[in-house]
Amino acid sequence: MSETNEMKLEFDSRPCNESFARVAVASFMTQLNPTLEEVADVKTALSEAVTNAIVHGYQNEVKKIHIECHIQDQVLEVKVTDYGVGIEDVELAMQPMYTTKPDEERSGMGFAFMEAFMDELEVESAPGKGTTVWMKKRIGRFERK
Amino acid sequence: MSETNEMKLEFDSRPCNESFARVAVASFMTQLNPTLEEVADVKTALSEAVTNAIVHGYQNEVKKIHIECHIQDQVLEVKVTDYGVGIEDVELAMQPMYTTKPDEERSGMGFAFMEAFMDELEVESAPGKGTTVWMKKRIGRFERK
Amino acid sequence: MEQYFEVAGTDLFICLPEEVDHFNSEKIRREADRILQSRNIRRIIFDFSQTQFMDSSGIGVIMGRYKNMRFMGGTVTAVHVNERIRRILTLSGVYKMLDISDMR
Amino acid sequence: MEQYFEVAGTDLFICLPEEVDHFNSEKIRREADRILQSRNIRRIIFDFSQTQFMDSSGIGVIMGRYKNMRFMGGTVTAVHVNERIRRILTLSGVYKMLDISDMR
Ligand SMILES: Nc1ncnc2c1ncn2[C@@H]1O[C@H](COP(=O)(O)OP(=O)(O)O)[C@@H](O)[C@H]1O
Ligand SMILES: Nc1ncnc2c1ncn2[C@@H]1O[C@H](COP(=O)(O)OP(=O)(O)O)[C@@H](O)[C@H]1O
Repeated sequence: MSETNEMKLEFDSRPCNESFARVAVASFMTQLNPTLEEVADVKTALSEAVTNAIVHGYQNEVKKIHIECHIQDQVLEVKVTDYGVGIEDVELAMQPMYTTKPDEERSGMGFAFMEAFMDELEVESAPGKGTTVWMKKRIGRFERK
Repeated sequence: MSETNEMKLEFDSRPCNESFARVAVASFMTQLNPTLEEVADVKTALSEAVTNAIVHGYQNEVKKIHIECHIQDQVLEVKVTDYGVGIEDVELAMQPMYTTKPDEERSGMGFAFMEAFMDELEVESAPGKGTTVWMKKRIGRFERK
Repeated sequence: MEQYFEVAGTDLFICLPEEVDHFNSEKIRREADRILQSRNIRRIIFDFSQTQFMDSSGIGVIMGRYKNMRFMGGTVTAVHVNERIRRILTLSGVYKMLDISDMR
Repeated sequence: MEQYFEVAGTDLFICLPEEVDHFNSEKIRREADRILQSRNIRRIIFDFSQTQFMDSSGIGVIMGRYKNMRFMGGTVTAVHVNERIRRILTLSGVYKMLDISDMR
């Protein structure tokens, strides 16, 4: 199919909504007839971005997180936005093992996981304004029965 | 919990998104610890409202459907909005068996199901402007183990 | 398992999908009508054993097939109807038009 | 089945929940640390048999417990690790810190 399909999701930055966000995106992408592995990849990457918005972006305050999904030609694009504290140095933040919250047992592997499980990743951020994570993945690259 | 939780969903009025909308709302309400019966009730009512937006509101054209969910004190509120053709006579439309699309095999039971499966139902509509269906249900009325 | 259609003699057996909503109903309706037009069917049997979810679009499909069958002097039966589906069928009134048995 | 914690001698057995995300990780961390403070634990065994999903928050929990145990001269083991979880553990590097066995 070369038709597009879109959805937008806005929800409170509560940890109890992390699972909901994963389920919603996973359900939306089923129309691409993904493998279980592909669904797990997207859920993991999404979970990282949403957790970052809650923990870092909004510093555990309850504000709104925005997700946008776009499907076209077997390609899924996902955008996760918060209007929180933003990131001073994006390149540094994206280094594996780099974290500003070791005390909360963040592993610093969030961006590394997003990169590993999606095909493309872009991060746009401005201190005091917020952060947008944009990810892309082609679904169904491999032939399936 | 007397804390609130909210989510908004916006998606294309494609029939393939009906299932996605049900899954998203069902997943959002899990924090209320609902019975399987309560989840099924909400899914059915939501499915009726979303189908109506697609079939009647937008007459099968692809536009945007909006869902808002609000949780507080074990009460779930769901609002489904389309900016489609609207309803001339809401009271008439809500009569069981009344349908303007018998040719498409609509049964005229949509509003009747929403009333049966939710505690409260309100419909606001203006011809040429669109329709909002507002529904409410208390979850966990009965003691559970 | 997916939905499927099977003709045995003058019986049309329709195994309904997991979710009988507006999206799936259109497909069931199309396929059923194709078969009804090309074969001599006297009875339709809806099998709900796979069905987890049904809304009023499913009622529309059943009512539509009932009208077809009545017109041709046939009947409509429902099998493997669980509590939830039974409630939906009762609420909508199509219960009265069907032969229903919990087990096949 | 829910997550649970079990102490047997100097072993702390942690059966992880279905989803080891940020939301659930906080609870696991709290309960594990409560037990580590009150009991003499020499080994933590993470059981992944229920776990369908884990993200980097889960890695944080494992690394945190590993640091605790190292400090006290103990070890950390992972059991019932499926392909997906193994990939997550490998990617993050915590693989090297753990004794891993597919079966208990
Ligand atoms: N949405 C965000 N808002 C502000 N800062 C962020 C955001 N996402 C990531 N960061 C910063 O980037 C760092 C690295 O992120 P990440 O790789 O996900 O690891 P972790 O979340 O484990 O710290 C974080 O510690 C934080 O300083
Ligand atoms: N969102 C909507 N926009 C416009 N008209 C609507 C909408 N929802 C319902 N209606 C009108 O109300 C009628 C009754 O709706 P309903 O009880 O759901 O039965 P059905 O969908 O089977 O027709 C519809 O046939 C239609 O004319």
